[in-house]
Amino acid sequence: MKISANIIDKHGIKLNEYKKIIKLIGREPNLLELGIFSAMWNEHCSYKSSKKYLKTLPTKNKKVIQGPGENAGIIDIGDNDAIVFKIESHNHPSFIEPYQGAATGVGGILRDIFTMGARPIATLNSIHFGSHDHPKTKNLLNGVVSGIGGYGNCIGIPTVGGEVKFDSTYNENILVNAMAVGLVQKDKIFYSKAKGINQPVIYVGSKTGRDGIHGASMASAEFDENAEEKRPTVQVGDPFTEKLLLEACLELMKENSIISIQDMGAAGLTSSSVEMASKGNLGIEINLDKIPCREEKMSPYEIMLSESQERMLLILKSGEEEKAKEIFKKWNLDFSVIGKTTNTKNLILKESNVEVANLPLSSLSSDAPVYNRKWKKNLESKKNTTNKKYTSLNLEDSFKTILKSPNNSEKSWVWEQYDHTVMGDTLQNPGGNSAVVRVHGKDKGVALTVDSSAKYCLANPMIGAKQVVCETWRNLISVGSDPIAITNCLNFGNPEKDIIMGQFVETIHGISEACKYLDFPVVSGNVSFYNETQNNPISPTPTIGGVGLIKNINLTMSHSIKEIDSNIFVIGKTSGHLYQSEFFREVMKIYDGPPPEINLFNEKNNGLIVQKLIENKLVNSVHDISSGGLIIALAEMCLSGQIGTKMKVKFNKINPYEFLFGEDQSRYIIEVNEKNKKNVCKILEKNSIYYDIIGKTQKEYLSLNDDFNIKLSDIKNLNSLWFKDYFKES
Amino acid sequence: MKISAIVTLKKEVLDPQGKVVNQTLKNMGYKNINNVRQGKYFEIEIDETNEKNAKNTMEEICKKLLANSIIEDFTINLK
Amino acid sequence: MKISAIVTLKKEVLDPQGKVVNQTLKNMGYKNINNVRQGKYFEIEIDETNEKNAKNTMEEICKKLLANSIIEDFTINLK
Amino acid sequence: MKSAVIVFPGSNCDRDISVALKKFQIKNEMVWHDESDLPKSDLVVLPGGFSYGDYLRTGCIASKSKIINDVIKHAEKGGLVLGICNGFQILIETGLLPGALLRNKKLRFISKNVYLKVNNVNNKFCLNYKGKKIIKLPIAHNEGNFFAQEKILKELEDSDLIAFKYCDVNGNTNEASNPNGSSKNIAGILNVNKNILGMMPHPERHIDPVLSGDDGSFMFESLLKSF
Ligand SMILES: Nc1ncnc2c1ncn2[C@@H]1O[C@H](COP(=O)(O)OP(=O)(O)O)[C@@H](O)[C@H]1O
Ligand SMILES: [Mg+2]
Repeated sequence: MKISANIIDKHGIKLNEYKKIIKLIGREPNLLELGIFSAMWNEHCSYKSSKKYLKTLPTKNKKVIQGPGENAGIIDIGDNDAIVFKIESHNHPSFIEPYQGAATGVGGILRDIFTMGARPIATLNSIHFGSHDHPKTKNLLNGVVSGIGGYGNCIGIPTVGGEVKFDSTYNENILVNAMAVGLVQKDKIFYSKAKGINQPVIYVGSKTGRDGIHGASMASAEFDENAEEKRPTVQVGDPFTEKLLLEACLELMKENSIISIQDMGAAGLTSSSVEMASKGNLGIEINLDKIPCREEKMSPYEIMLSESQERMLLILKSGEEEKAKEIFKKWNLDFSVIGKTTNTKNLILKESNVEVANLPLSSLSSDAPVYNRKWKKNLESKKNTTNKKYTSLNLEDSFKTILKSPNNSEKSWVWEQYDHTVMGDTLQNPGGNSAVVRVHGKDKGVALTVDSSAKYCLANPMIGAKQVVCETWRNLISVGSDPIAITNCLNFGNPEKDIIMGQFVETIHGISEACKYLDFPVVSGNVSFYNETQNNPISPTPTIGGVGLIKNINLTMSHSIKEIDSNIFVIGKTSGHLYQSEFFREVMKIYDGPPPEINLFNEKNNGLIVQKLIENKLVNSVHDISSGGLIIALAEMCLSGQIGTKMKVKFNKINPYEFLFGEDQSRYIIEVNEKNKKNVCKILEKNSIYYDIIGKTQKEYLSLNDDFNIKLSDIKNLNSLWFKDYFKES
Repeated sequence: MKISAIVTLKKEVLDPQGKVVNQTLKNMGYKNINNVRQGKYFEIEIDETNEKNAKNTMEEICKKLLANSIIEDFTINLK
Repeated sequence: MKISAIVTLKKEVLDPQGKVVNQTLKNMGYKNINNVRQGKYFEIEIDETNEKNAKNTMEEICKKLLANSIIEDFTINLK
Repeated sequence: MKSAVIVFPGSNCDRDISVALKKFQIKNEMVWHDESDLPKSDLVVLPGGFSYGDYLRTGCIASKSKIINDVIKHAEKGGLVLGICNGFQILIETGLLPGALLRNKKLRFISKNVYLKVNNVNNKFCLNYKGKKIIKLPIAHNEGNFFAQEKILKELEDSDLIAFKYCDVNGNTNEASNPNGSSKNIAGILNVNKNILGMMPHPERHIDPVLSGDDGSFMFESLLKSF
């Protein structure tokens, strides 16, 4: 079959890229080979637009065992324990089929974790939807949440945290980012790099079907009006099979049989075989007749590009096949020796003993295109100066408006659909600062969080990105952990546009700067471009997933206020930045202006001091201040502890609105009992930490001076109203 | 009038439930069963006397709500 | 031979899924829909040439596995 | 005391329950569903999870497993059987306990801590709940909505076979304190001989005060005490 321009275009390959293919292989590719190139060279697999910038991220320090480049990142948490984690997007499939899209997103990221030898111990997710009144939102929200739960609950891994946001920017492009975390013995980690010639290549898991062919290319194209027809079938997830695959793989890993292992994720058999062989600088030969297929007469093209779920590729030590086969048989999974490693440095595919493809592996990986795309600096977001007459509003009403807005509502409607206590080690449930999961059988734990702030990032990608990293850090500090490292999922529009590329470049700068300063390396991640429909890109949305270590779980801190008559401190300076705040957006409907600045010096100082106060048992409860400002953070503390607070504040430099709703960064609220007050003040002063004491805890009511006095039960009702209303439940 | 619809996964799409049922039937000794597919069934009571209208409504409902054409097909039956 | 079964909840058992579909349809503007019941559909490929045998097998399977007689009824159809 | 936990493909609370049994010094053995004989045990536990993915009907396919015959024999001889969550669903599908477990009324998976009223403390599972009328345990299920015909419900009540009922913090059992739509707020039931208990809440997840509660501990202590 002659490859026409139309076919090339349908594969998402540009003409100059096609020329490069011909140059690299010295001939025209056949259709199967073209399909393989299209899978490997698309944005999702090749990182051709982002590679240049991802390289600039800080990825190493003493605790990093494995940075980016493997299925997931790994950090050392002492005593031969290591934590494996990564975040990944499943945005496009979830928009088309919310339940299955989200479910298979969870399944995919879990495989990235257990393929490294780790038992998954937790998942988290960051999900973004369009405006709540957009006609598609309700169904998408419902589908995505039940899909995430459906997969995680069934496989029996607790979903311990996440975030849910609404913004019209996601009306036609929702975001579903899933993060998974696993625990592994440091000396029992498995990698994907092939080693040795003539070693058997094994396929295990589910059968290959005609589903999701070209999913990776879909993730690399924007939606257009005809998307409806072009849509390839979405895969259906089978969490039951994944559970069997997980147990079977971990069982085999106890033996000394595996040379290397890799899940079949995006671009299925193609990318897994190419990656394993090229990392090992070897060749690989696959006999397509040996692939377990779900349907009859599947073509080599379909087999190589299928994205059927719940499959793995292994390279075994030769001679170990029978032992391995027994294990997979016990778990009722397919097991097939499909080929071998070779010294050719080529990918060779055979069908009925005929060679149907033969490509140099380098042409698919190291020689894949890398672009230095044009980018444009983002404009400063101007301040709207005429619209500042907020002081004539009512404080209490403004607070209530924010409390019951979808973005600031309490999200138990979502996380009560996730089993968050299975495995018996969840110490802090969703709803707090970070989730805390105990290391099984030990006295230590890990703190986990995932954060984003698209509103800040749109206003200023560089500051916004820094802010998200810092918020992650703050969330980890607040539960008494030592923040160790992050993973990131970078969700953007079309990188071929200079504005979008500019957002991306500035975001990377922001993340880099914050991570370097906080010694908070990036160990894994994912980039999702082309989140745009008919030229409407989403706001730049970097999602950061963070992991911290709690050496002694008895020192875990929570955000629930513990006792009456203790003192409420605000650590960090409140100067009243209202642009991009929830108050401006929800109450004033002002959407312009810059996000709050980040001062990394203060960020680190404040965080380390809070950490020290927790360690020395000088605080009762801690919460970071983020979206919504001081009053929202304080209300959350009061609700969680069922104890109120009486704020007494003198206003000179700033007004009550700026005080309550300002979103100045690097701040925490801490609760200190009378007995520790002096000591805490002394420590703060000695370390030149800015702080205010804003009041004392009291029974039942949250109040400010004579301005308002609101019963906690009213706050609770308002705060939990929105989801109930939205889904018409009493 | 009563009208019903059956929504099934498209042939190419994995049917995890059907797979497990099939396996279980094999284990129970039914050796002559080769394939099982599971789907959803909906029965609707509609205030309508014209069959064609009822069918059209049902078709609309299937497209808009009951089935996702990306992974599912549907068939309609008058009772 | 292909043979299918429809398994539905008994009338006296509450069908919350059907209720939700019904409500959603009402919200979508379908005012003439009075009642929705949801059930399961199974399609089985069986190595059998005799219709009666196939039906009997299917009936057995429904009783033993596919339907729970405490809450569900079933009907069988040849394709 | 000796116990056996049956592991089905898709069980996922098997480790949790074995941790709990060990913590309370019960000698436990894990038994694969495909075995035909149970090891000698005083207690058999069917753990929570999604056996066979909960495909078809929850607990249904597991109830056809090889080992189940021996579990039934063990129960008929008066041996203790505890089914938690998916285990409860399996017990119902085997017919060892009456009724059916339907989808939660609101059609959503529910994972949260609930209050329970301990209705019957005169059985080997609940002895130590004596005097502790209201306890707190987590639930995590999609199909926990207990359904049975009026006649059976009446029998359960008259013979005092309802072990746990969902309630609020003050012990009120009503619609507001019913998380999943269960008839009579039923969260767990016993068989006539009170040697079989099926329950939706997870006692094995609350055995440690650093978690959000440890009301599950009493059940394991009760079991231990009765031997
Ligand atoms: N934004 C990012 N930051 C750091 N590492 C990244 C980022 N995006 C991708 N990576 C790394 O690039 C590699 C390839 O990622 P990906 O294609 O998502 O893997 P997979 O094939 O498992 O889906 C991984 O090691 C991943 O951690
Ligand atoms: Mg991978």
